Amino acid sequence: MIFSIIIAFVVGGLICVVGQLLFDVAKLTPAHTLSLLVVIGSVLDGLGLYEPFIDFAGAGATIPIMSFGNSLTHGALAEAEKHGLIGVLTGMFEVTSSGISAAIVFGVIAALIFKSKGKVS
Amino acid sequence: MKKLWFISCVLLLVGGCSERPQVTSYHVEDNQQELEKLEEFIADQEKISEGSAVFFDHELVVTIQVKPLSKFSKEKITKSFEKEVKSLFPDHKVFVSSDLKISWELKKIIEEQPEKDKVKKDLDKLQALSKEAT
Amino acid sequence: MKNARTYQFASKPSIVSTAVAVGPLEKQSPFLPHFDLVYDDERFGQETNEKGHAYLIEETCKLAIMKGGFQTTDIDLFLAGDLVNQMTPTNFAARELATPFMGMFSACATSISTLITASFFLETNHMERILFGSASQHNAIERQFRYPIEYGAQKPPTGQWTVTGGGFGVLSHYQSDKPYVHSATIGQVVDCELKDPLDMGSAMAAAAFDTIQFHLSQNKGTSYDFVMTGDLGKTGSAILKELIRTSGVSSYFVDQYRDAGAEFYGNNDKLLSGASGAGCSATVYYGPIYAELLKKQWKKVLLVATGALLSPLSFQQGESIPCIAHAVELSMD
Amino acid sequence: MDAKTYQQTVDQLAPKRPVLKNCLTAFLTGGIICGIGQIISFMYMYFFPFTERTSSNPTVATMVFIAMVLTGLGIYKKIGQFGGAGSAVPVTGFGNAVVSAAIEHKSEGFILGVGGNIFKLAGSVIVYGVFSAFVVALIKTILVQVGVINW
Repeated sequence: MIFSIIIAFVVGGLICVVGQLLFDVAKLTPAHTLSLLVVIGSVLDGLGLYEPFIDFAGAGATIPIMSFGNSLTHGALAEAEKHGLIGVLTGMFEVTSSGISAAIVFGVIAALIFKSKGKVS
Repeated sequence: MKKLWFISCVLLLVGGCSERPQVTSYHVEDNQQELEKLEEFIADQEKISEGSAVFFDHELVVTIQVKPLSKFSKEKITKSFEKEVKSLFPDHKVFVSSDLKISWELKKIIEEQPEKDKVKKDLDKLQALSKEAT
Repeated sequence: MKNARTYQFASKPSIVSTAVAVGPLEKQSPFLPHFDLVYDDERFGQETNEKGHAYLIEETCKLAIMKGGFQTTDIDLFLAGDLVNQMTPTNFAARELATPFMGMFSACATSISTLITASFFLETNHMERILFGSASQHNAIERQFRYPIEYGAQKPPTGQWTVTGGGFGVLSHYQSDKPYVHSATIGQVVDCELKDPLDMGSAMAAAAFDTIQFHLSQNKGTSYDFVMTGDLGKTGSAILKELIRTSGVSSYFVDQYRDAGAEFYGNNDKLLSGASGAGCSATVYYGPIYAELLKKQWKKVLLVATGALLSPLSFQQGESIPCIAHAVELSMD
Repeated sequence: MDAKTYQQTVDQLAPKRPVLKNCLTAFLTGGIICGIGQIISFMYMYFFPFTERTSSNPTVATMVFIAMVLTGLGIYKKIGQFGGAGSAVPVTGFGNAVVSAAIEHKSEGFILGVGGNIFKLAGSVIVYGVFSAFVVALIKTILVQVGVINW
């Protein structure tokens, strides 16, 4: 179990280093960087590589935003396998996406309780 | 210094995993011959660190833990393992899982060594759980 | 004629009173003793950041009017601006003040562009007292130009921190015991094709150099106690120094050069390159600098406020950052 | 002034982004976030009926919840300044983008402000996630039906 945590740490950390290089060297904005990573995630799943990657790295592969692309593609592919081409469209949100629904729910809750503060430490 | 400590830690963990797999098992009908046959087979697997098995009324439920560095091909390893176990026990309904949760639950059953009815119920629950989609 | 950019005011319009207000973070500024109003709430007790921004402008203006011994009805014109969309905080403050009003936008250079315009109005002798200045409120500006306040985007070392604060003054006819506007140079828009919105100091330094160079060429032989730019920050002021050194405009000048943005928060590394915003130059110029001039500590200073004339829209459409700098020479007899 | 020579002066004098240090802090921050995620997913497996596969959903939701609390308390932006991509790339960064936009636009009301702007920053991630998933799945499905590859 400790070994799994270490692998998640190292793999997750390395993905973030790629993101940092996209920020600092390629001078991309956060929105560009994250969109790019999501697209990479869905392409990797199309090649059948992302699921083995999750088997290997656990949270190191599911926590980075790339896994969004993976789960969307995975849902579309699973449905397409059953129902053919039309499944591509209907299956997209079948498997996912707790991240999106959680973000919406918690976003509205946060708007109810919190106010923004502009202070720096 | 910190790095050195980290590297040695990793080496230790990797080294610790290269031993032969540990096997626990339980046969409800107490057929020692079948048990040994399976335990020997699991012990010979190179990419597996742990295996558990329960025999029950011509049903065989096996869970395995793939070694961390082989986990990338976990699905393939599990599939080929399942095939081989099936050919070893052709008259059994074989179920194999490499999931950590399923493995924990199976070990609980092995530890408790419950009565026939309960084993049946527990094993059914286990298989249903593992079939849940993401 | 190109020389019309620089003008010497024969009537010597004087800044008869000023007032400066800041928010809570600005307490760490070395200029703190010269701030009239220091608020503990960055929203100034208002519901929204924008309302707080308007309140800040209104209160500072009222104080500037009061310190001069006037009433709001004595003000012939209110000339001001800020950085929020359509300058609503200033517009709303003007609604409360109920004076004749004209909004001006020169980004962070509004502090000086309003003073220059006010000086021209006074030169015509038609008006007697003009209220001028500018302000900014960190949260409102940050959201306008960048991200929501709580978004965890990393700022590079060239990033600057928008000041919560405002500085306003009343300009009137010459009074011998008050600092007066000796001359001014109106800036040209300079665009060196820089595109990084997190490094505005570098972009603005070119405009500051252009204006300073022109002003010095028209006022040869004048000696200044110092030249101070508004909000180039540590990055931009280093570049301006280098530009001046290599161009040889005045080697003497480099020692006498200061930047309000770089000095504003002292040596706090967390605020990266330093302060910026329309409130940065306004609070420093009309707070500490005005006070020292009044005490005759200094006799002649050149104040150059710089502004980056971009919007989030122009940045997203891939446009570079056009910049401007306006200069005013304040003197004390 | 010539834009090229000016750019050179800026490149010389403006402080560089400390890429190496940023990468290190991004690695640490991102690694710790993923490590915490792994621990949480173990907890879901241990105490609840979730398998390795199914535990990732409640884990992601929990991480977004943590991001909400940290964002609301004003802590996440400090982590962001330290960690850079390390706190932006994990799903907590997605949560931070959504939650910070929601809090910020509360002043315009819950429908036009919160509702209309909640995906102001994170929207592009969803848009291009869905669109690329569509394209990838479409290509793969067609390839399978033509018989070039198998599922």
